[in-house]
Amino acid sequence: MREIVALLFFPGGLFIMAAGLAYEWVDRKLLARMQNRLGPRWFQPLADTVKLLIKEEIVPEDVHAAIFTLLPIFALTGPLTAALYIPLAGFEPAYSFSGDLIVTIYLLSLLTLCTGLAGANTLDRFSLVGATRTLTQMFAYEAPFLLSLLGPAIVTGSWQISEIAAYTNGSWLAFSQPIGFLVALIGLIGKLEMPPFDAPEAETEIVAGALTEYSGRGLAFFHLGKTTELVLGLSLIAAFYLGGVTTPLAFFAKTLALLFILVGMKALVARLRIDQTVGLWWRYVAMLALAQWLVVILWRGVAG
Amino acid sequence: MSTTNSPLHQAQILLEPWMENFNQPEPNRLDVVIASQDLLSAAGALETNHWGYLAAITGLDHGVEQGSMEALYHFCTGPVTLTFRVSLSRENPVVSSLYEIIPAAIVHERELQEMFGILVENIPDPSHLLLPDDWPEGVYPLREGFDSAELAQDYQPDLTEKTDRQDGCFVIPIGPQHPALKEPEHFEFTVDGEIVTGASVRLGYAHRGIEKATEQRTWVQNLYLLERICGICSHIHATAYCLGVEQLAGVTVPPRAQAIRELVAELERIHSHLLWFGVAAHEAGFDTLFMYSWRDRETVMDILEEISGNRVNYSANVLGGVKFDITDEQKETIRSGLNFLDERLHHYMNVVTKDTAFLQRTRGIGVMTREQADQLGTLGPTARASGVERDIRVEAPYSFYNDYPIPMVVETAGDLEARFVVRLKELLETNKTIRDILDRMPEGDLKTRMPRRIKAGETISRVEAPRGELFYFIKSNGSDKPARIKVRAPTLCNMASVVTLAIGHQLADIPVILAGVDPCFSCNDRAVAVKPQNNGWQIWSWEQLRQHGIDFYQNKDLVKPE
Amino acid sequence: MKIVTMAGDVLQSLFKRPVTRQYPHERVEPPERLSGCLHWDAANCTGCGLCEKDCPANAIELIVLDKKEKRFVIRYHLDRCIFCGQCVVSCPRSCLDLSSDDWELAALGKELFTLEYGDIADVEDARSRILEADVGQSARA
Amino acid sequence: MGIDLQNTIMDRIATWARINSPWAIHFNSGSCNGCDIEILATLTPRYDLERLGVKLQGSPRHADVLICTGAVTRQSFSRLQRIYEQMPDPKFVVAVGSCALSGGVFQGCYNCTGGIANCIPVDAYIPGCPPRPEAIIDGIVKLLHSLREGPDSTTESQAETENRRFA
Repeated sequence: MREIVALLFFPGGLFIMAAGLAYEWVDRKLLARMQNRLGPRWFQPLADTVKLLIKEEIVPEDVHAAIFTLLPIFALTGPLTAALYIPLAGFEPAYSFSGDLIVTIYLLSLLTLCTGLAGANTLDRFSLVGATRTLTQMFAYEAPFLLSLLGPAIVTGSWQISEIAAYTNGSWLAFSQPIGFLVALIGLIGKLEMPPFDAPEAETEIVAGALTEYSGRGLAFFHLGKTTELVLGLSLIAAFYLGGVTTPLAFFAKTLALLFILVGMKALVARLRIDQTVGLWWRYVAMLALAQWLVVILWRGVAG
Repeated sequence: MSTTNSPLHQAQILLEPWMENFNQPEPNRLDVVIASQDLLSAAGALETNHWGYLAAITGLDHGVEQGSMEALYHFCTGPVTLTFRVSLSRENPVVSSLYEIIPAAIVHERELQEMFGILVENIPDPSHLLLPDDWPEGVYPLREGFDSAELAQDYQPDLTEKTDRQDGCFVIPIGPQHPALKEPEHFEFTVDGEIVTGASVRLGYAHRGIEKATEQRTWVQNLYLLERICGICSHIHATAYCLGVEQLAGVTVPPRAQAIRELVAELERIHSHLLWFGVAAHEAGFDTLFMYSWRDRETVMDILEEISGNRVNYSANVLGGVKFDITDEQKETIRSGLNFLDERLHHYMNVVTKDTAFLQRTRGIGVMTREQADQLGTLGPTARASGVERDIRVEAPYSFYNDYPIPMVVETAGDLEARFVVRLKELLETNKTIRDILDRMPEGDLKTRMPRRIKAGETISRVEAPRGELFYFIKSNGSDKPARIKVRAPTLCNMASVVTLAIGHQLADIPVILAGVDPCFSCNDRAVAVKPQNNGWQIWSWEQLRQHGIDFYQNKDLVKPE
Repeated sequence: MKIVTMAGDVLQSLFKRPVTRQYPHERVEPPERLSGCLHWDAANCTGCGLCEKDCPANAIELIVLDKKEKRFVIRYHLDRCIFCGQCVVSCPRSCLDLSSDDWELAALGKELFTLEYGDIADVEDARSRILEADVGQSARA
Repeated sequence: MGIDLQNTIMDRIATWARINSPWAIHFNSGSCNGCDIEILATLTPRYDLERLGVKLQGSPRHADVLICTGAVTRQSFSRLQRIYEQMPDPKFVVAVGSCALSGGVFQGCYNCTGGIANCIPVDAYIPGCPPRPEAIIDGIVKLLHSLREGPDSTTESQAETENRRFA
């Protein structure tokens, strides 16, 4: 019984999707307000999703139809599964085992991988360029993002999310490991392909990137996957760096504060070209993350 | 007069060996009759002495009875226009291409060729510039006797999918429907990874056939037809037309009407530049800037709607004057709007010159040197950002620009940043001029009587549209309908630079470079469409492209052999 | 060199009311000179036909039923009209006006875009004449 | 009975979602740009169509509403049809501006085929040259309204306006 609830309602399934839609609304509304606009109504993301689900789904010619249909499902499965291992809304993770941090990080990458494959599967030229860019960007942000999440793990001495969360509860690692925190935050923007790192789906260059050919249900799944991942990412960073998310209040306050920063970046910074993105990640951010990592290891060596 | 005469006098001396005949229909114009075999040498003489630039080529069909056609090559410098008149037989019209001497001539020549059936020898790319791909052979829309109804009858749209994939190259199509283009044009960029190695343009999606249509409508009706060549610079098209027609009719427009015309033209410039500013920011992926600049643009849209009743096609002009007056109350509204805009413009100037992330997308991108700008025949702010001093409002003040002068704004860097800066600075100057007009607006009538039939004659009207020089050639044969109206919009001349600049850049830079010249395809095609002439680069052929790629970049890696 | 030059704007907007006008729930009076749907005042019309002649988009058809009795019908094609106001300028008796409050003209069908102004009986008359002319034409064809 | 009820509820939800999330795509078939900038203006802060759920999409595959301007030049005729075909069902077409309705000022030009309706089926017409952004919103609202109520209701209210003009 507990399993069914965990899988279908909380924290997996319904809850995380609803939270995703709610956070998407906050995201869009905040952005609109920052641009001096009114912005969407509260049910907008829900209406968008429902509409996409009931719309005709066109499978273009010349694509592998099975892959085309299955990829969106895999893309959504990744984040939904990851939701089971991440502390959400003030509750302990539903499942936990030693090393689940690594599994979660891989699960979170599934969406990006599927997007890339989806783009490569269609013969549309915008999709192909989008897929190339998506995967290029993934190689750029994935390493620093991983390093930044490992910082707290090293301090804790565990690879288990619940243990790390318990250790960081109350202690704000954002102050002791500021670089790691920043890298994690920027990494999340890259992961979600949000502006300014939205070159993979830059509308003015390549229409909608890898997902140009998707319509209806497939698009809805990718969309849901992304919003879900937004909540998971925010929650993970809040748990690791902002002193834990053990109460619902702390969870919402901290994740929304992080979202505010994300939206601020979105509103204030112009899009980077893909070469600039990659350059930035490897030349600066990865180096910084490594430096932070070394500091943490040395400090542990000296102290412990 | 001496300033006007000396360049023309100079030209007369230069052209002495080939000149068969000449006359000076207006003080600032010189018509020179040149035999078609001498065309190249005569144009070469001008070019080697750096006399002016080729502004347009107009075709004229004198009809079956006379059995002759004429090609008019208009060269401009400062306020004067020099026209080569080349007579051709109607049965076998042939001229040689000026491409070797003036690369920018190719668009004009291709237009001449497809619209009149004048064979241009040695033209590098003889394909259609504006007309659809499935246009019937041997039908030339601007020749006399062309019947559009006949054409429409047996028109069957060609619905087969056209594949534009090149062997061995990866081609990114942009357009005709693409988020980066609000207008339908088709670009193809060949990319190697993210680097653009080749580019081509297909114009003509917005070609409507306006130039032909002008010949079937009355002088009054044409005013509105021409105003709708372009929705962004509508007023300036109508003004250019009015100035020309009034010149032909020998009518003087009351000073207050002229002041109002200039006022609306400058307000339109604000609207156009702010619009461009927002769109360019959007192309660069800076949506917040887009939203704010369009929010501020609403200020000027409100002003225009209040004074004219329309937000976009203001219909401010009538032949012989303007439709509406500016009340004192409206003057106040305009002043307060300008104060707000001044403040915002300074802020935007700060953003485009200081914002690091934005500068990464603009500084040093799409650099066009002075020489390139000159050679490619660019006009308007695009040319001025590269240090080419070309602004009709200053060089050849028309209407009321003598009384309310405006300074020329020139930048030298030639990159995208300079194009932003030039336009914003121009707006600050524009605001000053508008205030000047409001302060010293003359009293008087709003219009004079215009005859319904216009005296026979030819005239040229040049004005500075927001995007550069707009060129009108108007010919009347004394009836209530024009005999020929030729429109050359600035974008036609500027498109060439996009294709050239694109090569070697990142794919991501293309939309911004494209936006950087502020292309207006409706002008282009429409205008082009409007008349036979103007449009643009339908394309550079691959040969041309390669040639330019090699010339300008000298980097063989970037230009793939076919 | 700054990273966030727009920060001031963005923060201000967050705490201000957005500039958005919530049309259609919130309406702002359109300007007095707005060019909307064409209105015709039959009383002064002399049937000179200048409006029809000068219209650049063939939006106005003046049907003269009886010039002496001043029986005119104006058939106005809203879908062709470009709201330029040339007819208003051309009309020597100022019978025409582009209304400033009749501008929400969108419709789901095109048939609503042909408006006929005039006395109801005259309109009927004009319609039947046009119908006859059409029948006559097709009969000849 | 149960199935009927279920169907009604599903229909209601579907209609609700459709009305509240009309993603749009914009195609210029050879207009003067006037309408196009006004369409773009409806997305900017003053009018902000996002409050009605409208989002401008770049790919026809993502769109529900095709907002179309221009007199359909011969060169863009087949492109327009192809874009329409690429859109998934259900789809709607809004023609904006006099040219899109009838050819407007370009009637009789040799390269114009005259009006969107000659090329693809149109669901709503917005006259104007160009229509004000408010008028464009008005047209979109009327289209959405007709989705909720069925087409008849809107026609009735239109007929009333009509009578007013007659009087």
